[in-house]
Amino acid sequence: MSTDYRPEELLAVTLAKLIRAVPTHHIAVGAASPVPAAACWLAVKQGAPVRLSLLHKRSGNPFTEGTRELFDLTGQGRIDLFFLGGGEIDGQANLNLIGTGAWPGREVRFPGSFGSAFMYFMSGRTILFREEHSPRVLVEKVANISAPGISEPGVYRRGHAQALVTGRCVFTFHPDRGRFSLTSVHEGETVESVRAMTGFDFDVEGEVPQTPAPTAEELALLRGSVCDEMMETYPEFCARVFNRKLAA
Amino acid sequence: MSTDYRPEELLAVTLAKLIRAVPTHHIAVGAASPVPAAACWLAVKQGAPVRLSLLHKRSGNPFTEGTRELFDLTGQGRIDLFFLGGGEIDGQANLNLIGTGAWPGREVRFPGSFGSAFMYFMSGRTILFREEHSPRVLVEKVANISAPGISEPGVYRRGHAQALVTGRCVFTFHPDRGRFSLTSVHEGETVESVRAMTGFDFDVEGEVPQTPAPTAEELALLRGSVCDEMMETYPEFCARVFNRKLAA
Amino acid sequence: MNPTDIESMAASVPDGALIALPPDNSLPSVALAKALIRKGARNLRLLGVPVSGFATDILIGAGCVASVQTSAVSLGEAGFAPRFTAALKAGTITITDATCPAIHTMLQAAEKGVPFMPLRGIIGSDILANRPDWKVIENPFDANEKIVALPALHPDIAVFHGAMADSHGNIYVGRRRECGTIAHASKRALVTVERVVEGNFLEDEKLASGTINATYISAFAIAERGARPAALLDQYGFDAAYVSTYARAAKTDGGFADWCAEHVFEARAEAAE
Amino acid sequence: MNPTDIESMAASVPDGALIALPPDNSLPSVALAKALIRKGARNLRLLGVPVSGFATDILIGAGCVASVQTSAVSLGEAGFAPRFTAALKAGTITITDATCPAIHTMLQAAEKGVPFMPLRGIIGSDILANRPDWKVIENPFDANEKIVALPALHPDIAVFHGAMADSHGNIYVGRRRECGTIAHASKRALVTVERVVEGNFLEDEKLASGTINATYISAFAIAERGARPAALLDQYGFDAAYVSTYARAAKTDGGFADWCAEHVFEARAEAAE
Repeated sequence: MSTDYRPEELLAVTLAKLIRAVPTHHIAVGAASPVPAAACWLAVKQGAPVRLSLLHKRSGNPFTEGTRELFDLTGQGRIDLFFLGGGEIDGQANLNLIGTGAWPGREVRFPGSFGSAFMYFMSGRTILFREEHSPRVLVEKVANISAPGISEPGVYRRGHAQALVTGRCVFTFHPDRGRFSLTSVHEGETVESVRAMTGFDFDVEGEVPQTPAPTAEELALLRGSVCDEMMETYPEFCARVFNRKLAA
Repeated sequence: MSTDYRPEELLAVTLAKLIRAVPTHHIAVGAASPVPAAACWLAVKQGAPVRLSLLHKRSGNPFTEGTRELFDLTGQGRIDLFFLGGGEIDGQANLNLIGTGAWPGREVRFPGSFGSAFMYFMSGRTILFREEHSPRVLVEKVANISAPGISEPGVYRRGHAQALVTGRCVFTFHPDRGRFSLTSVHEGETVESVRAMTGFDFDVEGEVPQTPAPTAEELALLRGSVCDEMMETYPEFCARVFNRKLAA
Repeated sequence: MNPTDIESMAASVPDGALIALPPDNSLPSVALAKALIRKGARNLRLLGVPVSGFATDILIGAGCVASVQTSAVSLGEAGFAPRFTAALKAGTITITDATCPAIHTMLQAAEKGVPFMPLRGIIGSDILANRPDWKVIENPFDANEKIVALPALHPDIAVFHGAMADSHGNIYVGRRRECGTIAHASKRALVTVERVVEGNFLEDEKLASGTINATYISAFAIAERGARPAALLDQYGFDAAYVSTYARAAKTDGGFADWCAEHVFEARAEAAE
Repeated sequence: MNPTDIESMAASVPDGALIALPPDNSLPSVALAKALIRKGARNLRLLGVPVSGFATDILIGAGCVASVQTSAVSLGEAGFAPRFTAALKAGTITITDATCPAIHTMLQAAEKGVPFMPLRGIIGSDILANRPDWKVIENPFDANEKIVALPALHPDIAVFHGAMADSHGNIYVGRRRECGTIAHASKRALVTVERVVEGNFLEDEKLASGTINATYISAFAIAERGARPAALLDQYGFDAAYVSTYARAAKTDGGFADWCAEHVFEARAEAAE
């Protein structure tokens, strides 16, 4: 069984479980997020009554007020879940999409914060997703904070990170103490191997289980109806992961 | 000559002169304002390079952002001239569109302020227009201020009343001293007859001329191409004043 | 999303709800106003966006309304709104006066999820003097300027009439985009439409720009000529005769009662036969 | 209003102007960006609404740009913007970072004619720490809440590409209505279009909702496929091959110069023949 799925499939299945763990009415998914998009479609195909707003859907794009509408919608409290990543992510769930070195990224400049400095506060919750799990990405303290993981009293904040999913494990975030705990490790990883590759300190509570492998049903959905939905927006991802190509 | 024109034609011609007296790029004209609308069209037909936004034009209504757009446009400083009236107007150019008696119009309730409490501040200038010229309308002090004629320092104000045109005369407003002066009296009126019918005190500087009667050219334009433009929006006005009826 | 019945839609409106209504030039659902009268709605708090017209006057006449927040109440060419005027005189309703852009601004604040928005003007008006819920603050970028801060306004229910709904519950309102802002700002949106058509307006480039996404729509019901006597885009015009007949009848309590019996109750009973 | 020539339009842009540009998914006028390069524009201050893409990168590469205010600079699937990255490293441009809704909000404040608007979020981010022009104020309706106040932003010139213009200078942008906000907020709007058609879009109910009124448009010029490589509504798609060719070429100064000679100068010379 262990080689029967691709890493992206494990990640999509894992994200879908996090989606379904909390009542979720509406998810927005940004550009360049094929794995989160696959996870959302999987949750839908598994029967979760979720509305998906896929920001870069070419035909039938959900927004008719321009790019502003996503942020307004989130301000209104209508987005229960958003996905964010980061060039750096630290142990307090701070995100750095700006760059390393002195402001504004004198060492390595990343593209920029996009809407993260708003979405991270105003979405019902956020799932952090970054496949690369290395001390370079998961740092003790980000060089520059694009969006903070927690906020001081007096700052309106609707939600926080629910979890951080990487290519090696799943962390749960605890906004009350501003720290991650290790929830599960993917096949082939251990608490120690994760610790060695993580720049920040995190909590371990008891025995840490292995992240469950995708079931045959989950894989069938992913490779079937989920892939169908994703072909238009993410043709390269579908070709690479699901080995499906658009008819010429 | 004196009976060759209707009162509305004199008023339209008089308003058109006030429009053309100041460089004017863009005028917005509200509902139920056929005389100001006629004046605007007359100025256009006389060659003034003015854009007209007629708020209640049925076909080709200029706004595509809903009713908000007029106020945004005015906030941007793009409306040079607006017309306002009032159930009561006082000597400081305060307008009352709310009602008489205690707030909110315990004696006689008028429809309400509409956008006056914003437009009067943010338009480049305002021409006040009210055909009825009586002590009931032109009062010493309005019972309730919908929109003030002048503002204290520290309140952003782009413009003030340029003039008040009534069925009897033309007043000029002086925001520096917060008072009207009598500019001209219509045929058949005198300074004394105007004073007798005006509830507020106003200034008289030297000899007050008669409001010039419409010229033959002005009347030809009004009854011709101006009427053509107004038929769709103001059919009753065109029938009554210009004796022109829509083809059945 | 499937259409609901207009009477069920009216039944879902609780007494006392804060209901946002566009005026007679911007797609009011007169059909739902009539259904609310038939249902016997009580103590509604109406918000005119930004002014109030025919639908507000008939709801007041039928005793459904406790208060109105608006920038004006008028039947346009047909003059003063008779039931509003009578109820205000009788003291059976209260009015909270605003000014048009202030109502838009309070809804835009709700639309953006901010607690307030500033607006210029207003200072020196008795409207402000009678709005303890509006505040004058210092412009944070210029200590010499005073400016009004308006609180976000979240209506319980947005009510309007669209030209059509699609299979997904998207609503086409064309250029009357302020209906979108009302829907965005409100907790629920109840919408009547002329008809339901197959497909997805969001996939049609020409329709998409005049479409309100189903995300904001709680329910929709078919009501043919549901804006009447108001106009519906290029589909039907303003029915001035209907309004002036109403304006004459509604000058008295009895005249309104007769009008209401004929145009709100009998018309429905006939349609239901 | 008659169309102007795109080179004259570019000539009307003064060096140092603050220019608002929509990103690659929202009707950028790449055609006008190329004309600005040909004209030798200098010291432009670019504003990404709310992010920056291809047009920004080529303007930077050609030495036209002094500064960029934006929420991100990226070529999307094609990765980092190479000329932006190189210029930032070389210190030949400065960047002022924002976050997407903050840029929308600053433009909306300009659109409404208010000096500022509040926005939630942002506090605790180093973006705020590096924006002395943004202020944290007390929510006037809740002394326990701190909130960011953003100043109104009035670009000198809005630049975008519409699908078509009509005889009156109204511009059709369909659902990409943010172009309207940019035009409303800016002192001038310079627009390229695919074509000019007879008539008045405001009189066509289906087109009106996706139309920007000529009131806001200073000039328009015809530029076929003027958004390319960006997509134009349902008319043509994103040209990923064009962008990845560019991204490879523009990794070096020389590669960019060659690309620019071929795609900005020669292409125009051929078209003019």
